[in-house]
Amino acid sequence: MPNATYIMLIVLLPLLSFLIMGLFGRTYLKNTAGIISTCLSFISTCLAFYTAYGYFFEYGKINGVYQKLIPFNYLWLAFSEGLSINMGILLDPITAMMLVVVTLISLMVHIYSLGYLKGEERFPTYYAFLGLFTFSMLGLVVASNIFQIYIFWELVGVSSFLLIGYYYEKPSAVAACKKAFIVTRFADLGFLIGILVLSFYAGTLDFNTLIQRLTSPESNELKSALAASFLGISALTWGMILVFVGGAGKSAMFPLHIWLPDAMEGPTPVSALIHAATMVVAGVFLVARLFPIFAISAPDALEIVAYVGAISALFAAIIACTQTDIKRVLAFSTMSQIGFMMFALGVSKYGGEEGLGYTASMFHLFTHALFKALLFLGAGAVIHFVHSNNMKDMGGLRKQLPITHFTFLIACLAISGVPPFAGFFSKEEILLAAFQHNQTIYWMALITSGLTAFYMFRLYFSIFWNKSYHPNHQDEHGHHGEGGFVMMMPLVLLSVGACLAGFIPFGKFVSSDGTALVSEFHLQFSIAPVALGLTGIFTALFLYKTENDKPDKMASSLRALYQIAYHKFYIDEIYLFITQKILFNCIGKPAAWFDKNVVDGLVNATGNTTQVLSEKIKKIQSGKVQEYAVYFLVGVFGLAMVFIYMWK
Amino acid sequence: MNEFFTLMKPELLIMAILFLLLFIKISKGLANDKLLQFIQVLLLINFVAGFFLNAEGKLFDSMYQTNAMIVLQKNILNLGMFFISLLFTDWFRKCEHLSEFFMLMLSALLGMFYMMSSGNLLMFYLSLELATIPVAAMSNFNLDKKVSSEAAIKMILSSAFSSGILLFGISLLYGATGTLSFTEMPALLTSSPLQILAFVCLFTAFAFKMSVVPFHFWTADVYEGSPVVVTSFLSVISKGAIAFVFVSTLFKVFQPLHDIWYNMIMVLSVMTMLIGNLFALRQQNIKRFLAFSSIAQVGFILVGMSSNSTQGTASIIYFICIYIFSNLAAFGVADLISFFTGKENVDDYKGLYQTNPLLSWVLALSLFSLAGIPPTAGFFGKLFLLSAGATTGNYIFIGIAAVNMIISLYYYLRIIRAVFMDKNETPVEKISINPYTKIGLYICSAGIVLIGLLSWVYDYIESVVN
Amino acid sequence: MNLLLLILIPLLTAVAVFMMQNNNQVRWIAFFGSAIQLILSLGLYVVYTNARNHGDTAQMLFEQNMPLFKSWNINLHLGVDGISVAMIMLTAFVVVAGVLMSWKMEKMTKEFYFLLILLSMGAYGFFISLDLFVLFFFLEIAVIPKYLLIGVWGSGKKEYSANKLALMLMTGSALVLVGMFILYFGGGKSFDILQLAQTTIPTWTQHICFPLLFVGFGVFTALFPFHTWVPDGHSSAPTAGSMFLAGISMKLGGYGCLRVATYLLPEGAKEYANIILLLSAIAILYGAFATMMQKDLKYINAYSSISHCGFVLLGIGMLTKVAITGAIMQMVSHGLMTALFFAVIGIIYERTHTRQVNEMGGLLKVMPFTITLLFIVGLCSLGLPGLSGFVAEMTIFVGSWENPDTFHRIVTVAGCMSIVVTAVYILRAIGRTAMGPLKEEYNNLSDAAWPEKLATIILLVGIIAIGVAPFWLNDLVSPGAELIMQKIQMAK
Amino acid sequence: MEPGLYHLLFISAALFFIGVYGFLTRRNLIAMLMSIELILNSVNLNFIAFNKYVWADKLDGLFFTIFVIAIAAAEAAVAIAIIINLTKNFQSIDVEETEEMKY
Repeated sequence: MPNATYIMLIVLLPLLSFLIMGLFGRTYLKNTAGIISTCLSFISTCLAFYTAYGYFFEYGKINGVYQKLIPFNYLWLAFSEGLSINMGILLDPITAMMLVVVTLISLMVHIYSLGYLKGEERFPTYYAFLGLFTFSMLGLVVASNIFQIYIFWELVGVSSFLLIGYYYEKPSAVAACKKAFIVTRFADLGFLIGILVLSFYAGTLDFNTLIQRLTSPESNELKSALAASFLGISALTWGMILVFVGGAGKSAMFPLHIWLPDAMEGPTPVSALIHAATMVVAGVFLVARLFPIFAISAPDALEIVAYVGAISALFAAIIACTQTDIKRVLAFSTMSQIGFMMFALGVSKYGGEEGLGYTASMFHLFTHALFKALLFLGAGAVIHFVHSNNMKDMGGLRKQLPITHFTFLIACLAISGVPPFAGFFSKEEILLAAFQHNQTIYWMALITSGLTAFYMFRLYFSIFWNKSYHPNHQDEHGHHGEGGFVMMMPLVLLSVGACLAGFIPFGKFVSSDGTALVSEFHLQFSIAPVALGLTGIFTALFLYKTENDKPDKMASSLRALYQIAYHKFYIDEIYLFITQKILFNCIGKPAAWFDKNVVDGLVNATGNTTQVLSEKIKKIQSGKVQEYAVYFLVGVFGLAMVFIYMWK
Repeated sequence: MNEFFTLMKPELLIMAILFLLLFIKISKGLANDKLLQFIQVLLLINFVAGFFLNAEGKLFDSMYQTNAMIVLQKNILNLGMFFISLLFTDWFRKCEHLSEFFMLMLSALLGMFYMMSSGNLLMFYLSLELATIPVAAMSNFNLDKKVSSEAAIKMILSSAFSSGILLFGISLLYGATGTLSFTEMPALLTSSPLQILAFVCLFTAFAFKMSVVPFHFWTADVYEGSPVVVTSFLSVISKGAIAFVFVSTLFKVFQPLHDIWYNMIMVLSVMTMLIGNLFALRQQNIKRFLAFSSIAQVGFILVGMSSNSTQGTASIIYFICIYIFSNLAAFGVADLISFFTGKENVDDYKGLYQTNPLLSWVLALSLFSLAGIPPTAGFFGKLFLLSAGATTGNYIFIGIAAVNMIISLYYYLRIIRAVFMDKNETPVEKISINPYTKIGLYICSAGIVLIGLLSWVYDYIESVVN
Repeated sequence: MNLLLLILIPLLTAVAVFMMQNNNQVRWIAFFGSAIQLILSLGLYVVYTNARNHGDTAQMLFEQNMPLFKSWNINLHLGVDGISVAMIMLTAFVVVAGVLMSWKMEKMTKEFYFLLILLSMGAYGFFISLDLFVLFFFLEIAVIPKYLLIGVWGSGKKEYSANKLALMLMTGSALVLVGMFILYFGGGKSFDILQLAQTTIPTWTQHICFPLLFVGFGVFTALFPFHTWVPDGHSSAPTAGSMFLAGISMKLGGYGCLRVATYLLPEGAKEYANIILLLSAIAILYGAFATMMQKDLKYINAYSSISHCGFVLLGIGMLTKVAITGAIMQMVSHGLMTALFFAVIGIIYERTHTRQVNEMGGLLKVMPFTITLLFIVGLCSLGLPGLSGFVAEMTIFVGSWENPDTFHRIVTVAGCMSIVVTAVYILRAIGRTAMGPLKEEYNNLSDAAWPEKLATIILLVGIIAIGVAPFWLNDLVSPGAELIMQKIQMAK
Repeated sequence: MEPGLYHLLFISAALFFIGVYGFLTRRNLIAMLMSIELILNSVNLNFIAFNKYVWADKLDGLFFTIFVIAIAAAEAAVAIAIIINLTKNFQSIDVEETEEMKY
């Protein structure tokens, strides 16, 4: 059996790091913060590896099926008989995999940041936030309860917010962190309502029970969930779609992706950790977690997942070709790759060979985490060196940054799907799954993978080749080389991962139903994507290897398309219009006006009316004693008349 | 003969004091200081003596009657008198004709006592006049002030007019029933038109004395013009006495006409509260302000009166008792300020707290009590009145009363605001309060806080009424 | 445990404060008094849970019944159940924090603390009394000190705000008064809540009484459209005043709506539940949208209080056990949160002398402690897990969703939507205040002083205690909610 | 024709209203006082008439009349004293002089 304490320690050590840094960091641990946090992270990583090893090779498998184990479960908040939020640990293949990924990347980022952020004033705070993020992300992956996932989902969101806003004095960073938070929050609204819908019909929030109740065809819960419908779609499908909305928001799927490029305002290691490797795949993880329900009971919802994924993948790839900020290129690439994972899930079925897409998606998630983190950290090294995010300020850096250059190249090859790097294997499986189940998506994916290779190498060549590097103007002092051991070690480690991860027989460990899935390698099938990838690479080589005006010419010849893509299809503007014009001007302002003038006005009017009335009637107190007598008489006779004649 | 002394003890005590004062006056006279101390002691003795040797019974062929409740009421008024003698020490010391003033005041009180004990309309009329006419003379006591004379003339003319109407009513009632005795009356009442007319005339006389709208017009002018002592005497002692009589007369003598007077009281109560409040909203002169506020208070008393139950009676007595404390405290403060600085406007009270914290707190307490804000006793008083009124099930009526409580709160808060919040370049200067007044203010404040919280006070009153 | 202590200690503290001559003595006495009260209330929690764990199943514990006004059948009937214990703890936390936050109050210190403590006495009394009359007594005690606190120590258009607050709250209590009388005469001449709960109150009485009581208490809880005292009142009040106002007084209303209106008049509650839901949904969204347009930090928090208190009423109106539990938790949570928010605003205002978010910026740099708290409280307000707001709101949502019909669904979704709007305005406010470039003139601002730190940490402890471990609060209040629900289910 | 109850009542009613009219219209304070005397006298007439024609066996009415006369005198005495003070200070006995306090 798994050791619950160890798993809890995996989760809680980063929290400990957060608490120590948050409470004492600023005053007592100014210099040692990074080391302490890194150590804690290291322990956590070791435990994660230990746990994953134990799960996959020792106790996880019973009768050839990987079990969903619950080594720990604590009643956190009981709503009613069935409904309760439990804080628990659910250990299954994807959890084990994610534990490794998250702790590993987190450790890398911890180490890398020691160099990258050296000398920062808020160094401990940074590590505190990293700890918080790691804690929340780990909590998310071990969640045994859909509400638990939601809780950590939100925590992940807030740590992302804090880290994006790390450079809080930069207005753009402030705007970006707010945007990230609000957009994902909006998506979480869907998630929340989805949870409510599911919990209402299933009568539980526990994953295992939930999945069991909503997938077995004879269960009453499933029947009622399918019977109830809204706008012609069953309640269950609604629920799953809404949950997916949450996932799409966090994973930056179209059209909720707008926060991701802006999120690059955060420190680059953070982008590597959160906005490339871990947090943004939370959506994929969520869909995978609920995959049986999607696949068995709500195929319509799964189809939506597939199309959203595919569209996002293509859409992001097109935009990525035009961006000039390296981190933004990487951000769109991330979005595109997550699109891959999404639609891989979307085209998958449950169980056996049919579940290839599921395995492929998780596989890609795994490999992507490695090479995308590598890319970001490499980009970080570059940015650290040139103090700019813009490709135009770079070029010819291969001499100055040899290790970075080499690892970056590996990562680019991996993401482009060139064999035998990691990306090749996972992408291959995804394409195969798509090919088997949905041709439309397959073709979209194929184009995307070609574009991926192109824009990645556009990036690569622009940074490391193209023009020769001129150490520019003022920051002569900035020539501190590649950033030393702490920054290079993660790059090297990750590049090793990016090279070798593809050879892991992933299907043996992770599959939709827990049984081993042996994926065959189809040579004839992989010709097309690899060829496309190579075409992309060579196009980039042709265009960007040396400094020339070919790219500009191409841009001008495809002017309209280029402009649209460059402006990210104007999605941001649409959002801006909706929020600024509609939300603020059409709802917010009228509400505030209404409150100030109508509601408050009524209250004041009551007061004023009384005052005015009081002023109006003051004349009757005329000060004339004879008039008083008149009123007196009127009173007497009035009363007499009324009571003698009327009020009997 | 023994019975005579025990039953009529309160009146006899007052008369004794009266004669003592007369004797002192005609013999040699005393300096104001000494005289005042003497009077204060006498009034204290008078109040304390009220608790001993009481009896129930009737005298003079039921012309005079007394029981525990009436004794209690008289004691409450005695207490009020004692407070007046304490609180207005400064004014009294300066008063040129102190003993005359007290003689007038005490004879008015004597009239009220007889009024409370009267068992016959003739007796009632006589005592009513005895309770009214001296007050008119007292109103004129600021002899050199025109407003004082104006107040007095308004008072005497209005009350004479009202007693004319009263007498007219009594005569009709006599014609219709053939009796003037309270004990014989109820059996003879049949609510024929003549009796209703007669009753209305009688009713309005009470209403006039209690300043119920629309018979209230004299109140504000008289209160404003008279010396503060007279105003407080009028608004507290006189109003209390007439309320006591009104309740027992309505509940006992005119019980057969309950349907009629219930409706009358309801209508008049609503009008009284509304008009009183609406007028009070705008007042600048603190005395006039208190006059209108006391009119509004009368509206609440009427709510309690509409209950037609012993609980109603008890809550009215309770309320009046509290009202004496709170209103006298307010008038005491107003008098101090007006006596030392001549300022009577609400605006002059701005920034009072900066210079006179004690006065401010006392004023605030009394105003909160008048507004019915806990933990002051006024809260309980008002709530029991409303509660008694609610026994009839007329909740709309109670609702209107509740709304009026809010309006009244608004103007009480206006004073509070002036005292505590508003800034003033030239606030009222620091007033040195003489010990007697101080004691009076302290007692009043303590009463305001404690009467409500010490629930046995109400229970005692209730037990006496039963 | 003798519940009278809960009233007597503040009373004695208030008297002692009034007797003191020196400002320093005043502060310390007020602090000690409120600290003792805090310890007492925590002790109450321990004793209470202990008694429950030992199988004491009485509806109310530590009951005390002393006749007060015999002929009216008014008794000083005290007793607590889980709901009251929770509210008492809330009060104790906020009071201590409020006392500490006013440490630097130099203007009429004695009077200030006197009123503050008096106010807290009203709240304590309100929460422990089981007699409607006594309850009403304490309810009103808690109003007038606020008027003075705002009017004398406030800022801005304080007189207007104070007046509005006092009059609107008094209007509310006048409605309560009338409702109370109808209940009294309709329910066998008793003000006793437990007795009234036993008697069958005629349907028509319930139908008349319920709106009176609910709206009456609702005014305190910023029931739409009777909420306009909230923004003005809160923004004009001194820091401790705002903390009390939002943290405690608004909860008086919620508690009254629940304990008096809903519990005693279940038929009425059922009759009007939909209207309540509609109004509270409007309050939630409308409050949130109105908040978006505010520029003054206090106004932001005040309007957001309208929105958050809408959740309380929403939870009550849903008439399910979970939702009612959530409503109570929301009361506690919002009480702590908003008090902390006002405390933080107070700290900032004291240093920058402005509350306009546009005039600030980058304050994180100079006041890290305070602004960190601002972040935490803002995140709590927008319902971040791990802080109290999340737990309460989620409980309400889950409870609300138990009603299967479309109307309830729409209302619930409307309520849920506010979490996005909340995020928008909170982040706007925080972004403008804490982040961005720091202005020249704020370069030398100091961070919070020790009393302020202590105050905020006390509140923060409460927030986190609920957020991280909500089960204890849930266990505490849900039996009470259960009882209320039983009444509702029994009603036609 | 022997004058009966109704004749007397009619006269007294007339007297009453004359008195009221006088009170309401006279500008002279003394005249107003006199009007009040008229009212009181009408009441006296009432009492006597009732006593004689309706309740001849009881003497209450007659006694009442005597007391009313006495009280009226007392009232007039105080009223005139006040008026004298007013005249002394302000040289006027016009009721319109007493309209300072209002509203």
